[in-house]
Amino acid sequence: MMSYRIMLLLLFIAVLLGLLFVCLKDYEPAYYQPFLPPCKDHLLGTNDIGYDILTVFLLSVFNSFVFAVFVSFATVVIGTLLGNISPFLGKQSDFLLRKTFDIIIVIPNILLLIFFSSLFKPSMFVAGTIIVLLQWATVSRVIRAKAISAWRKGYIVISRQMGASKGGIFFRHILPELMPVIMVMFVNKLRMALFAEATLTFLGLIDLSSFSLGKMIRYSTNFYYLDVWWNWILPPVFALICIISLVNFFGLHLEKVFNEHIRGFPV
Amino acid sequence: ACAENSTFYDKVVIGDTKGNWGYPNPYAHYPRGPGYTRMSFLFDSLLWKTNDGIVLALAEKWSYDKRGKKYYFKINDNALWHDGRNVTAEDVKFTIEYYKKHPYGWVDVTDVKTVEVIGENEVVFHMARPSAPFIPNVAASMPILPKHIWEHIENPYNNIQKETFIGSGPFVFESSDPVRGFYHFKRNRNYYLGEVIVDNLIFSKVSNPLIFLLKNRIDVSVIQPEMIDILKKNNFKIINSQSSWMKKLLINHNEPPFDNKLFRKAFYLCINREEIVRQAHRGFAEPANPGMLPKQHMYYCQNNNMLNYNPDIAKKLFSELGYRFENGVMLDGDNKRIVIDILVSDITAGGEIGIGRDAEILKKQLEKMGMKINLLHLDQSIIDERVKNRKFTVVLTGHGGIVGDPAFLNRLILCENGSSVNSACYEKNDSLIELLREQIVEMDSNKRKKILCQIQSILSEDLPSMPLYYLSGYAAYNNENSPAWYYTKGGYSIGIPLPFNKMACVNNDDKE
Amino acid sequence: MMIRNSGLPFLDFKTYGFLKRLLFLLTSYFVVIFVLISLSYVVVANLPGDYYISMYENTSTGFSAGNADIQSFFQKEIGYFGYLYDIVTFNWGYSFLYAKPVLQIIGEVLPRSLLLVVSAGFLSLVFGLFLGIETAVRKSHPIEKISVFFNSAVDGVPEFVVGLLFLIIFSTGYTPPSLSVAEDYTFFTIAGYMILPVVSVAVANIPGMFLIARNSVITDMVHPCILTAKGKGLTDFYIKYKHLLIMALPPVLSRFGIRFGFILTGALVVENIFSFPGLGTLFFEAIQMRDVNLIRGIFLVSALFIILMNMLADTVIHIIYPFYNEKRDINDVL
Amino acid sequence: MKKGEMYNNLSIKNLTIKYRLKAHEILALDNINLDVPVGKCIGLVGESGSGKTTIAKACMGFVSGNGDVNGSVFVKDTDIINADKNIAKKLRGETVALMFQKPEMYFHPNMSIISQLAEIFIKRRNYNRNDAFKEASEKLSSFYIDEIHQKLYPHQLSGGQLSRAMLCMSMLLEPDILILDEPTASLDKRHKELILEKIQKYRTKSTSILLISHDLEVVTNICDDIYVLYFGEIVEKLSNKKFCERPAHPYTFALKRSFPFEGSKKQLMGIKGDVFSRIVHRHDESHFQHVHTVNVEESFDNHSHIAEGGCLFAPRCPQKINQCFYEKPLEIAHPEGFVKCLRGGVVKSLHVVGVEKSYSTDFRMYIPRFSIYNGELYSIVGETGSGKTTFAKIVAGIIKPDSGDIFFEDVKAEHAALFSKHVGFLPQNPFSSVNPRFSVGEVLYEAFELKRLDASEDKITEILRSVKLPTGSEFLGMNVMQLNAGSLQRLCLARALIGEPSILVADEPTSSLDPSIQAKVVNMLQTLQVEYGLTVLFITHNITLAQKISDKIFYMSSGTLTDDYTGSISKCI
Ligand SMILES: Nc1ncnc2c1ncn2[C@@H]1O[C@H](COP(=O)(O)OP(=O)(O)OP(=O)(O)O)[C@@H](O)[C@H]1O
Ligand SMILES: Nc1ncnc2c1ncn2[C@@H]1O[C@H](COP(=O)(O)OP(=O)(O)OP(=O)(O)O)[C@@H](O)[C@H]1O
Ligand SMILES: [Mg+2]
Ligand SMILES: [Mg+2]
Repeated sequence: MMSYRIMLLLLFIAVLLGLLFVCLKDYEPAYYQPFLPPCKDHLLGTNDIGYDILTVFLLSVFNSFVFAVFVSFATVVIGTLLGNISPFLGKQSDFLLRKTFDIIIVIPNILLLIFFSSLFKPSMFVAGTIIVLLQWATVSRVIRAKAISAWRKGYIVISRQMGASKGGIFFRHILPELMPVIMVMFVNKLRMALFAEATLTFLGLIDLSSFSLGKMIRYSTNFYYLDVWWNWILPPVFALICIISLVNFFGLHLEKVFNEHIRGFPV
Repeated sequence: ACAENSTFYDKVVIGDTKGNWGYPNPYAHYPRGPGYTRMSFLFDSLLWKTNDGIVLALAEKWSYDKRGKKYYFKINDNALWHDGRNVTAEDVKFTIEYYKKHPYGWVDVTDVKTVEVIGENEVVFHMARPSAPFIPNVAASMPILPKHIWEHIENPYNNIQKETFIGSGPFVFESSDPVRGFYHFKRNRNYYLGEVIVDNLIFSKVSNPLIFLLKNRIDVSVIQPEMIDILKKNNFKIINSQSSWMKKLLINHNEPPFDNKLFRKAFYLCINREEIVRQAHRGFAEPANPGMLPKQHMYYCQNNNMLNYNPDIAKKLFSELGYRFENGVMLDGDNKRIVIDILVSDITAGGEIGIGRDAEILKKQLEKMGMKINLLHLDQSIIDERVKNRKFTVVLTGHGGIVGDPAFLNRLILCENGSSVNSACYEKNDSLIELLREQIVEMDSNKRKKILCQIQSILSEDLPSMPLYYLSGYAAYNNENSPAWYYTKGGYSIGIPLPFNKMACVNNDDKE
Repeated sequence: MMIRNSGLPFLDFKTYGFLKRLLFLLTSYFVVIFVLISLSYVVVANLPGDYYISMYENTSTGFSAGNADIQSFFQKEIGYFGYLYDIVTFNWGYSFLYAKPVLQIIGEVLPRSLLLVVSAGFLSLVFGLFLGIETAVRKSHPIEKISVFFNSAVDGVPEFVVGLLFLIIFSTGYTPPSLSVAEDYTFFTIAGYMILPVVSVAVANIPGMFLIARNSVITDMVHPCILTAKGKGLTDFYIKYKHLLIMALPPVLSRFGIRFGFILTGALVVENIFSFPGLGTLFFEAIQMRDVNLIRGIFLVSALFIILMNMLADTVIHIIYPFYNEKRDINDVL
Repeated sequence: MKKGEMYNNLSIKNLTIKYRLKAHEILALDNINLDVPVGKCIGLVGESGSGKTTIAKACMGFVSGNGDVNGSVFVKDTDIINADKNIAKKLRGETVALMFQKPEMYFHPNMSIISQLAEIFIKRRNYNRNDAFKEASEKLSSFYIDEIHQKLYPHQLSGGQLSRAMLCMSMLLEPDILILDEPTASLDKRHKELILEKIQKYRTKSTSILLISHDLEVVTNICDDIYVLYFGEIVEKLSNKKFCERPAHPYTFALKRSFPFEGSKKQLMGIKGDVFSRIVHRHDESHFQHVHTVNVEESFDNHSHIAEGGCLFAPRCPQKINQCFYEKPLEIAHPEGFVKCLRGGVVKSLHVVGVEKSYSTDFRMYIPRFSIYNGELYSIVGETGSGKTTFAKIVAGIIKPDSGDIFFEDVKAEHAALFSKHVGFLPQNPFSSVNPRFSVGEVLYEAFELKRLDASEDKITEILRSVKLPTGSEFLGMNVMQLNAGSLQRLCLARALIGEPSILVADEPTSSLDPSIQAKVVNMLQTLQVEYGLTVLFITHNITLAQKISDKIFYMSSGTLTDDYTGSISKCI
């Protein structure tokens, strides 16, 4: 858990620095001579277009992280809403909804994204929206299953028997019960969004005009043959791995906290 | 007979990052340089282009009348199809007729009226009109088809039966798997032009040519300029082409404000081509001439009107046009900010997707002037379609084919049948149209050069499209394991800037 | 109910229930497939550009545009119902790009992709389950801690990153082979070429499966029935790989079904890195060149494949435990 | 093993199990010693949470992952707790088998019932699949589970079916030691009998059974010896006979009283107070670790401590004395077992020997022997004029008997003060037993004064509250005649309870009251009996009422007292 804290701190610092850059400096970094090796002025050297890699890196971390938070938040909100709707609307709509999950889940996301991006290279925002549209179903599916098993619990049956309204039960009992799952889903989707952004940008499926880790990796790997591994290719790769691990550990931590009182002791 | 002193290569592997270029017959290859190249190893044309200029191929002798109305070719008696039959004049006649019936994307035979067979191995082409580019673009490009095979083929498109790969070229088709980017050709033992010194020629898809070259998995490949040093250190031979590929801004001339010549000029002056070359290509490119033709081109004319980056003049011009600059924001007469949408395609040399830094820099340069630039990255096909339907303001795009016969200027400027999708469709300057029509039928190369000089200066004045930079190709090959590949001056066929000229594999010393 | 009592005396009602649920599942899959077919039609029909433009127009060759002959050859539109009919009759059209029927070309490429996806998928499933069970029962053993830490750290790291790291590692010594250079297919050449892509995809997916499996096993491990099993005097191995497994498997499998789409996605990307001539490479090309039939074909095949995997997972779940989905039914809640 | 001692199939020695929790530990078992001899059926009873299941599991060698175990459990001379894992594995199922308490949880949810049985044959007996299933099917059928249900999954079976299947499973390999944890909990009467028969039959010369049940009827039906578990400690071991007749320990006694034996019509009353668990913890770092109990109402932060070494049952015990809180009771052995009680078991609140009283009207009453144990409620019914009130008055010390002795808690009552200390008297007619000029307060003050106690406000409030009367000064100032009959009787009750007498003698306290008030007063009596351990001698004509509330009913007939009135009640009352 120690390493987890340290990583959390690092991410925090990186995002903060990114924010600082966004606020203070011109959003677009200045041009220097391309492919400068690391030196005093450019701690990580410069890239093919002459940007300071450190600046680009911090901006990328910031952008990717913000993107991931946006996507995961939207996914979880939509997923939670739709995942909870069936107990209110009835059997037919539940059936429809479940079929919708099934369909969305089996659609090969990447293929559809390739379709979309062949119509237009989507900006990060649009790509995020598409990801949300393709991903809410998995959240909904889990949330729905949990919600339904929550609705079956004894105390809710009794509440209903005592005449509580569905809405009231939802806010008093179901939502708090789902909260841990929602949090865990949020963390999962955060990771998924980071993953998706990096992968899609790497494939060149997202508009490359804003900074992101995927873009950095994509550009840098074009120059794999140069001596840029250590200062250009690996920083974003490791940053990505670190952020994802961090998110995982955070999720693990959450799960542990939430599950402690639920889980029994091993026999 | 001289095979002893020339080296013989058992297997030469040509690496390629894209891989699939279609099947190697005229109707199934991709109508791009590498596709044509693969086909060209199997199919010979009447003539061919090497660094010695136009050389003989299937034609043993050729001549034409000065007015450009008639061409005479004598077919090489020794020329055989891969299946052992003789190549005859009938085949040539058949080929032209077949291409007329089923147009072949690479070669435009509409200028040929008829083909007359005058002897067993002699043909005369009767032209509908004189055509300056006939020799390089048709005679030295057109793969001759074996009549006995193709006459039975109703629909040539997508026909990939094994016999459609039978040609008369230095190599015989063995197998191909475009999905894997894999093509395997075998030596033609009975090649009429001399000994083929490569036994197995293989085109193969590789993810990173550098590593594969260094590991000797492939013997030759097109490379990125930065790889040169590493490869040189490892005793690879590096070759490069002249500027052969152009990135440019395509303008919609129907759309204000770009319908105004002065505006275009001012706009062009805002663009620092040097910086684009320096930052986006690290110097491995050449700033383009507003007259379109690169310096090395045979018909290039020195031009003083280079329209180099000059924001001050640009500002002055803009002010004359009624634009104002306030706090670094460029406003038009109605006090509205100038907003320009640029469609961006990341296409780069060889039709591949590049890294696409140009747009980034361009945007920055233009925004420095106070315009607002919206970049719209789009798939190439969509850009093509939008350009075709003239649904754009400015497009950042590029194309090759600028080393060949300057006939391409017509396709890139005029808007008529046969124009490229990259055409500027600029038909507002009648004298330009006139000159273009003239240059293409002018058979005298000195006179033609004069016309082209005029054309180039008009182009730098009118700026129908805005050339940004030229790219050159680089390739590396293993000196020991592969023949000496070379970039053909002016490109082979219609100007393909690739090092894979099939004549590099033919030892034609013993012909003399 | 009627059938159970009268119509089909040869079916005992457990089998009957099983068949009924299976039938339901199949019909719902049928609906899914139908929607996907329609989707593929609509999306592809609205793709801007077409094969003719991509192939012949953006060239500097001066090909006469507007040649009705070629255009009409390449721009056949069959309409929605024609399309449906063709799909159902397995006449999936013709790939202009590869000059072969779509099904044939997919048939050539699919085995390679399948080998990649399925072997990576099953590797991750089996490894994940095995590791999950073994570590879950060894709570607070150092191995457990290390594997949980490591797997949590790398879970969700994109395949392409794993692939890239492999490339770095191996480009110094052993060259990542490209399947294209091979002239022949033998078991060893294929295995040699497959190994890095497969390992990349598998490595990227094992942690996820591991964590899911472990989570599931940990919850199930405290289920009282495990105590019963011990009380019967059964061996640890049997308890782990029968009782624990069949309890942990249904949720794990249903997650696997969902994840399979991701594995496929990852495989496409890895194909890209390793120049692996699989469905992904084919699809990119098809999209770029607007080879409409091939696009549809690949889309449908991958979707069908995902469906098939889901179906397989569901069926296995049904066989293991016929009432898995029943417990998630909404009927009691309404 | 000494000669002559019976061979024990199962023998628990000094077993202590603690469950570790986050902040504290739960002491589930504290130094348990328990033997299950060959051929015997041993019962284990105790309240919920007393640790029965923990013992049962420990006998299989199972201790929860968070449990710390000390001591040993010998299964046929092998210490299954400390033995090698493989040896323990061999013993399970084959030598010792456990029927788990909640079958619906302990079956594998994803396997059909029959396959869960058959796999035992396959894995332990190397049967082939078909034989195993056939055999399992036969066995299940013999436990009244038909073939259709055998193939179902646990969630499709009813509780009773599952518990039968679980029982069948535990008997499958015919282990020598069978531990049954609530085997009959969810069975109907018919199946219960059938199953009990099966269990009875299972017990042979070589096998022995440890039966855990809340169903005392079942325990008394089939067990030879019974252990009583309280809070992880065995407080009493006794034979079946003694259990039926008169258990010694107040806990056993109370437990028994709480159980609805067949034929009993008495209203059920639980044991006073509640247990939650026995926890070991320290409040902060500076504190010593200590053991104490926590009640349901109490939180872990706010709980009552019992002094180290006191009797665990003391806080709930009706007959506790100060000593109980600090002295650990030792085993007091008797031929049929032992009891752990400082007072040697339930004390006799009242013991009457040879009391004789004659009136000039030819009425003669002679009671050779009569005793009431602490906390019991006895009723005396009988014809009018048979001498009930006389007896009551003698006990209350109002009338002096001609001869004979009266003992209160084994102390001979020689002077009046002892009577008034030990006995509260509730007369028949409330109206005539209070001074009509008195106010409520005055009635109570008088009683306090008489008993030589300080009548503080608190005490009066408390006493009024215990009989559920208002406590305001308004009420205290009310004239007693303004009260209704029920309130007045309760006031009388309160008056009788002043000074905490151990026996309440109630002479037809309800006869002059309407049914509703009568019910309330009677309920109150019972509550007091449970809460304060009040021993009650209840005199009434209403036999139905007596049956509802009494532990025992005596019949008075012309001066003689017989207890055979209860002939129709089951043998164990
Ligand atoms: N794993 C555990 N962790 C913590 N406390 C436990 C655990 N198992 C049992 N306990 C506690 O130990 C005590 C004894 O439990 P046990 O299950 O043996 O009771 P029991 O006598 O069988 O009760 P019942 O009659 O209700 O079955 C209880 O206070 C219970 O809360
Ligand atoms: N989910 C189910 N699926 C199929 N059969 C079921 C299901 N639940 C119960 N049954 C069957 O229905 C019958 C009645 O079950 P139920 O649980 O109502 O019995 P019960 O009267 O409560 O019995 P018990 O006293 O044993 O608890 C049983 O035969 C049982 O096998
Ligand atoms: Mg229990
Ligand atoms: Mg029931």
